[in-house]
Amino acid sequence: MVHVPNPRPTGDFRVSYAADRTIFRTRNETMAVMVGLALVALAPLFFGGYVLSQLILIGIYGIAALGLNVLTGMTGQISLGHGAFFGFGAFASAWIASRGIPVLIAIPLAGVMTMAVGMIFGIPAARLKGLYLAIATLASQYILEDFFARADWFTGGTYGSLAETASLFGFQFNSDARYLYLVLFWVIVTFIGVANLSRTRDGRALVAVRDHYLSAEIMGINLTKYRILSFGISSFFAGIGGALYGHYLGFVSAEGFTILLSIEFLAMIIIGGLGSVSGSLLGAAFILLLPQAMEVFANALATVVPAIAQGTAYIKQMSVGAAIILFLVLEPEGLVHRWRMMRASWKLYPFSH
Amino acid sequence: MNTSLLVQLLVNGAIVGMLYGIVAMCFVLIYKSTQVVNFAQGEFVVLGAWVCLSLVVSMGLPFWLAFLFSLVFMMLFGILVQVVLLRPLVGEPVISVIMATIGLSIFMRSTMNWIFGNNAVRFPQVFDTATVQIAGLNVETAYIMSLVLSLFVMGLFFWFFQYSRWGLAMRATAWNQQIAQSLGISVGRVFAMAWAISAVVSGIAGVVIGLVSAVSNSLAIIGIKVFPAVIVGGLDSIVGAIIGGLTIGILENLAEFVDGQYLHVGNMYSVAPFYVLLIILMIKPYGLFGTPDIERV
Amino acid sequence: QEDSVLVGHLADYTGATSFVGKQYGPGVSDAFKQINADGGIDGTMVELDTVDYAYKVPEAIALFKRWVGNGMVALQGWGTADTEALISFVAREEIPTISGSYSAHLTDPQGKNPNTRAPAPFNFFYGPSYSDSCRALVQWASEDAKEKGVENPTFVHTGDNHPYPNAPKEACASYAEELGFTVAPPVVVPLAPGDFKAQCLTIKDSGAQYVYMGNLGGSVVSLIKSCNTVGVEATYMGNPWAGDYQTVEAAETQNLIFPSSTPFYGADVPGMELVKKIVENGEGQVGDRPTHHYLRGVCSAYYMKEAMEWAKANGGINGKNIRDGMYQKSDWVPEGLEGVCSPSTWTEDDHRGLLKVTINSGSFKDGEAVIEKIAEIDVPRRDEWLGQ
Amino acid sequence: MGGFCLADQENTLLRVDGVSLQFGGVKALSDVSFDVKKGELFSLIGPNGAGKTSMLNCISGRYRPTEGKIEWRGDNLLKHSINDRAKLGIGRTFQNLALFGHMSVLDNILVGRHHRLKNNFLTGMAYWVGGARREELAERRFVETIIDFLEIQHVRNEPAGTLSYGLRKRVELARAVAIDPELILLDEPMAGMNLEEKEDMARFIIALREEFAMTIMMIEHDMGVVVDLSDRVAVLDFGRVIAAGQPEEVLADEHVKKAYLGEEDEVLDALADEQEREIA
Amino acid sequence: MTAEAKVSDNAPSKANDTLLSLNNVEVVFNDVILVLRGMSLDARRGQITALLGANGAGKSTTLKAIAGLLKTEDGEITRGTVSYNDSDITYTAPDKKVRDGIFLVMEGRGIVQDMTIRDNLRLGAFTRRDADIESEIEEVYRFFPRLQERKGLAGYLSGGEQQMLAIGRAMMAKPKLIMMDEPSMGLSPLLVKEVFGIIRRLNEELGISILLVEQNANMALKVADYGYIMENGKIVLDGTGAELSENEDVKEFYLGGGERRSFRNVKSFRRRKRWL
Ligand SMILES: Nc1ncnc2c1ncn2[C@@H]1O[C@H](COP(=O)(O)OP(=O)(O)OP(=O)(O)O)[C@@H](O)[C@H]1O
Ligand SMILES: Nc1ncnc2c1ncn2[C@@H]1O[C@H](COP(=O)(O)OP(=O)(O)OP(=O)(O)O)[C@@H](O)[C@H]1O
Ligand SMILES: CC(C)C[C@H](N)C(=O)O
Ligand SMILES: [Mg+2]
Ligand SMILES: [Mg+2]
Repeated sequence: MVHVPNPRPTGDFRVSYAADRTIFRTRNETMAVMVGLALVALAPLFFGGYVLSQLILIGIYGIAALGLNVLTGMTGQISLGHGAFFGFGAFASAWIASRGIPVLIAIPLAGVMTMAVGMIFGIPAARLKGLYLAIATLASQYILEDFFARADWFTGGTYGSLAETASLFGFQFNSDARYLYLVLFWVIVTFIGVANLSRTRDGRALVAVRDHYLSAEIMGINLTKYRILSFGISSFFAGIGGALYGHYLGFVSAEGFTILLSIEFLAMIIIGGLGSVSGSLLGAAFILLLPQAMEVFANALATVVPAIAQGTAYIKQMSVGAAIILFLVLEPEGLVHRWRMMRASWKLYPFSH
Repeated sequence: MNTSLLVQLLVNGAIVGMLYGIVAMCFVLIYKSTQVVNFAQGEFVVLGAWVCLSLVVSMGLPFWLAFLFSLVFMMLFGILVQVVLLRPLVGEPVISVIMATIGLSIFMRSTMNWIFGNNAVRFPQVFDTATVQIAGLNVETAYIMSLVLSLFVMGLFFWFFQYSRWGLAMRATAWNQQIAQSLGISVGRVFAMAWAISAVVSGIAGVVIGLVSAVSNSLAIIGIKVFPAVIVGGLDSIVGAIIGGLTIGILENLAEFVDGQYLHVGNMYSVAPFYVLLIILMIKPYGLFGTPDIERV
Repeated sequence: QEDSVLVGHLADYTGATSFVGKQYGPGVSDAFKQINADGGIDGTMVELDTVDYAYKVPEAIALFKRWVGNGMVALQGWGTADTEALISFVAREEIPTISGSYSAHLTDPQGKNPNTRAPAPFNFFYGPSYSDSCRALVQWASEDAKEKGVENPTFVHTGDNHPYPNAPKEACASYAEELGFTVAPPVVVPLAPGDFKAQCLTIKDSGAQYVYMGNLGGSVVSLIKSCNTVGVEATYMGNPWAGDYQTVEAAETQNLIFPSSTPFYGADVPGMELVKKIVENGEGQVGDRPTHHYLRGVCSAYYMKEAMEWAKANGGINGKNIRDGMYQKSDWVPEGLEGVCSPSTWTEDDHRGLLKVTINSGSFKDGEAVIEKIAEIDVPRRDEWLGQ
Repeated sequence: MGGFCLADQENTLLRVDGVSLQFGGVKALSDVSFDVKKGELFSLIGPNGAGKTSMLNCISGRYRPTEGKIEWRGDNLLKHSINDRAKLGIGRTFQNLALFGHMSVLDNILVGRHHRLKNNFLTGMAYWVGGARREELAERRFVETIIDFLEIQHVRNEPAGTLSYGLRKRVELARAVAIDPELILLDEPMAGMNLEEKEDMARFIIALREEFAMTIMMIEHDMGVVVDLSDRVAVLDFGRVIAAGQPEEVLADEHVKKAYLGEEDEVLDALADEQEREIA
Repeated sequence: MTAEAKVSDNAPSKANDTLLSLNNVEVVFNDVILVLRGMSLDARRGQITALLGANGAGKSTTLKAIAGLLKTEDGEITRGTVSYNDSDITYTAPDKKVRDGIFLVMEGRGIVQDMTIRDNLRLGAFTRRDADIESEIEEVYRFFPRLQERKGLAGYLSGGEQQMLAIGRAMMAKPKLIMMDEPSMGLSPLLVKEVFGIIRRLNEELGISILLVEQNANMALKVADYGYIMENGKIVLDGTGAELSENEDVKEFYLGGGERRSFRNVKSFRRRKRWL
């Protein structure tokens, strides 16, 4: 038997089953995450609105992308409607808050509402597979978009609706620095939630459905239930993300939640790494920062080749497309995979080839 | 009930649906041979239109010549895309390839914006009579051209997949690239052919659409609009694509009729096909003509 | 004494609204280039940071935050999506914003009208709101109908279910009714171009003589072409972004009626000198034939410039002072742009800067667009129309 | 040939009665009857395409017989959904491997415990509160005994998809065992194995009966294995039972020889020799 | 037997007899997992060469490496050479290899499930323009009458039927070298015999060289001219079929000793002797 190196670092011996099922595999990893969290938590001390707003948006999109990762990465169901669920969450939270319910409660409630809607739109998943399902979710995208434009009572129709500022005992989350903590809280809760999910019964069931639904069913897994549940869980996260987004902007308008957003969410998880919890955040960061980085790149290019100054806007867009393509060609399994491979070869060095 | 309006709408639906059918066929072609859903399909369509238009307008070529040249161009473009983008991705998960087509669509869209601008530009008059009357409805001649072409292309595709050696090879590649390779099929060549053919047919569709509604980059939306058509017909069925296209075309118009005459809720035209899509899929999970997956353990 | 101030500029050159974004945006940036060349704001240079945000809200927000971090004093905004998303931000950060989004609800800074949902105290735009230009169009249409002897004419609104086309929907319909029109149910036409024969058949069936088009660019072109094919005989009326010589040419339309709030490039008015200079010294993105959207961009820039001058003289160039600068003059025309920018007045409780609407007709004749001014309408400043 | 051994009802765990299965024109099974008694090892053999796997599929629920009855402990099995059958106590392995390729071996096996676990997505996400942690760890302990038993400790954490064929078969067995079934259906457990590995597998199968008290129904083409391990054998050909009974007597059947075994066969010859010796 | 015995006296001496040769090949998956560690073997023209080894030894990987099919699994040859007909084909494209006459019948059959049986057979002849497809399909049907009876998609065939189809497809390709990965897996005893008969006939009548990976060592060594035993990614023993059949270790672990042991009495402590 050829030894397949364990993706887990060597020299790490566990003495209990509990230790074998931890989220983070090594103390170093735990440390790294802690330090990362601490850095983000301290960010308001060092950075201005720009960096903070980027962190906030990465967190928000990361939560929603994480939801999509549960659906697509874990359960293997591609969704082209995630952007609409994200939007639904934003509207739902704004609507709930406008009924006098505190925003901090409205956010999870919006998540639950979105979950319910997601499960309704997930019903076709009981019968549909693969791309047929993907296109059915495209239908949910358009149906929801239409609903947003139409349901005046709920969304304010095409004008959109105002989302109140979150507050807790009079403490207003009305600056980026403050809002960052609210988002950070949800990031931690959701990411730990999904990490836990993937090491427990229902999470395994979802992955089993993805990998081999026929045998999963024979192992006692109710396919219909888990396929729809997976839509539910994923929409829950989309709803939370959307709610946070709505209250961050203070205003929710239907036009932000188009198919393009859905596609961006897909891009996030594919680039971050399908099925990878931390990849969702990385992917969100990548997709969010890429156009900005390309902006800088295009401008720099224009100073060297002045002839293209006219085209910087296009060059920027083109390079976003090109970056996605290059990324996939060079690292089709996602950022997280790259990271793991790097780590694996460090550990194996000098024994790797 | 306003029968003559209904009839006109139905005729319109059938004719526009035929065009959806052609674009849908391009999807099916790519899907059948590579299992990839091409999100840049709409951009392919628009590219074909732009190329033909600029050959006519800036080079002053006669339309038919320009049309031919643009099809040749599209073929080369399809191959180029394959070589640059898809060949390196051979063997990668399908979802990565799909994502790459999304990247491609972003890239193409901005490049075309740059080169061709983002205005709507009309074709100079091509046909002597711009419209013909069918059942009381004025229909652009270009559509008639597309109708003839699409029937022809459909027949060709059907034969191709059913009987030709390369058609078989494409289906095998879609099933499993490793298996296809083991049979001596050059997966790269299959991809190149599929993309070239699909690009050419998209080009045809693009020129027709351009003749009818002026060329502009936002026409690329058709790439997403035909998804329901593809699915209703069944992802892997050429005939299904045409029927799906017709179904969606007629549905849109029917929805417009019901909405315009009775409901007045607005937007039914764009949304109704999606409701119907869901209903059809709930009854027939593989569309009307799609082949069910093999479920064997 | 600072020697430069930062003004953010959101432009859409590649996104959904780039068809007109590529005209308006360069108008703003070329104008500021000229302003700086002419000595800036009494010696203070304006550092205009133009970024193509491709009509993407998150990018607009990110840019906004970055600019605020860098000490931005004012914002040149663009579309509905970003303007709406930024309303509360600009209010909180006190960044006066002039945008290309003419939604009427931006005109009620204090929320005086009980129907206003969200007051927008720091938002401005140059020109009549979508609602007011539509009102002007129906007013023109009612006279036109009278002239043609049409009794009880029918009006129909077309446009996508989207804030921008929808903005004037109700306002305009109720005014049309007031003027004696029969108002047919609105017809939804997608913003993306396509084949709209189905919608056109509905329009034809409704018997409408006056079709208001809430969309812009390719969609308007497609609508006109499709409707001509099915034989709709109606007068098409566009919103402030829907009509220009490019659209007329692409659609080969006869008689497209559209509003404008500046003359067209090359018109014989004193201010055109400056505009020509701006175009010449500009980046050349619009070629030698800018549309009136470009001119509106120029006006937006110059109003902001003069408000900044007032601010500089009255406590320094900061957001709040610039906002107050906007309130200082009535029937205000920026210096050097006489005849280009129409006299406008903004006040603390009414941001309807301009209520005079020029109505034009565009026709495609002999391979060229011919545009004529056919009327000038003064929309009444009714209280109940504030913010509506 | 119809049913056989309708004897003592008590001991009958599974009873297949007149089952037919049709796919379009293909009649995969026609009027198949047999029963499986508690604690025995029942083998189903027959030429390729005879309908053996289809029979297992009917029992595990993948296919629904077009005709006939299947009873589980005297109760109608066909009314239970596929996923319920695991709960009833029916587990199986697959002829063409059907592991969860991207999951670790450990998780694959834990999936077998699915129906025994109580935690759900909510308690699972909360993990530390609500008992999910306790439960998971307890299950983990149980699963480790299966891992030890099947000697796959060294690949515990590997993704199942990268294992070699033989190991994957073993993991699949482990997963079926984790269901803790009363009846375990094995579809060609020894295919693709060399002698040594077959011997290992035989060992496991015997242990399943003796230590885990499972009833086993097995499809296998290796006659050595079939003869040595089974209590009873049924032979299918073209969807019909053509012979049934004790292994030796079934294999001696002319019809079976012709349809399935071929005229001369080393293993069989060896078997025959052995038998003769025993008889002698 | 020890590793020195590797160089067998009976190894054919004519070097130009070698059709395919692997020289110290290393294969790595996912950039890190080393599976073949210096694999060398020769397959001689006109002969049947058997490759035996435990599960996971790397037999299938060897065949895929020869056929050039590792890329889809994220594997690659990192060292060593594969030569065929005296030219280096280590990195030749897989389809070129098929055209040159190397055909692999993959483990798990690798049939195209959503095609009909007939189309699958036609695909077998994909690289051959000269083929008289119809009559050759008839030929295959003669070997496997069961295939003719089955209509519909190949995916619905039973396991054994799929195996027949896979072999039939290889026949359609008429290659110079067929590599078979466990062709007898899942076949009924009757068919196993038939398949080995076919292998022999392909070899003798059509002169096709065969590289055979088998778990059924008994049969494999009976038909093979020469055999290799691999463990852990490299060859540990080789010799002619007869030699190997006589080797004590091979007998013990692959052939089941002199007499058939009953599966009932396997002792659990008996562990395989390792050559490494
Ligand atoms: N879902 C299905 N659709 C159509 N035909 C099927 C289906 N499942 C099985 N069959 C057919 O039924 C017959 C019996 O198949 P089955 O898989 O049960 O055979 P088997 O006895 O297990 O053979 P093997 O030993 O080769 O695995 C075969 O001819 C097969 O083609
Ligand atoms: N795609 C892959 N990724 C990672 N490891 C792999 C991959 N394919 C094979 N391996 C590993 O390589 C080793 C050899 O596998 P291979 O399939 O070649 O064995 P084999 O000798 O054919 O075994 P069997 O008799 O079970 O078929 C195994 O340990 C397996 O885990
Ligand atoms: C051209 C745009 C400024 C039009 C409109 N304000 C929109 O955002 O859609
Ligand atoms: Mg079987
Ligand atoms: Mg193998």
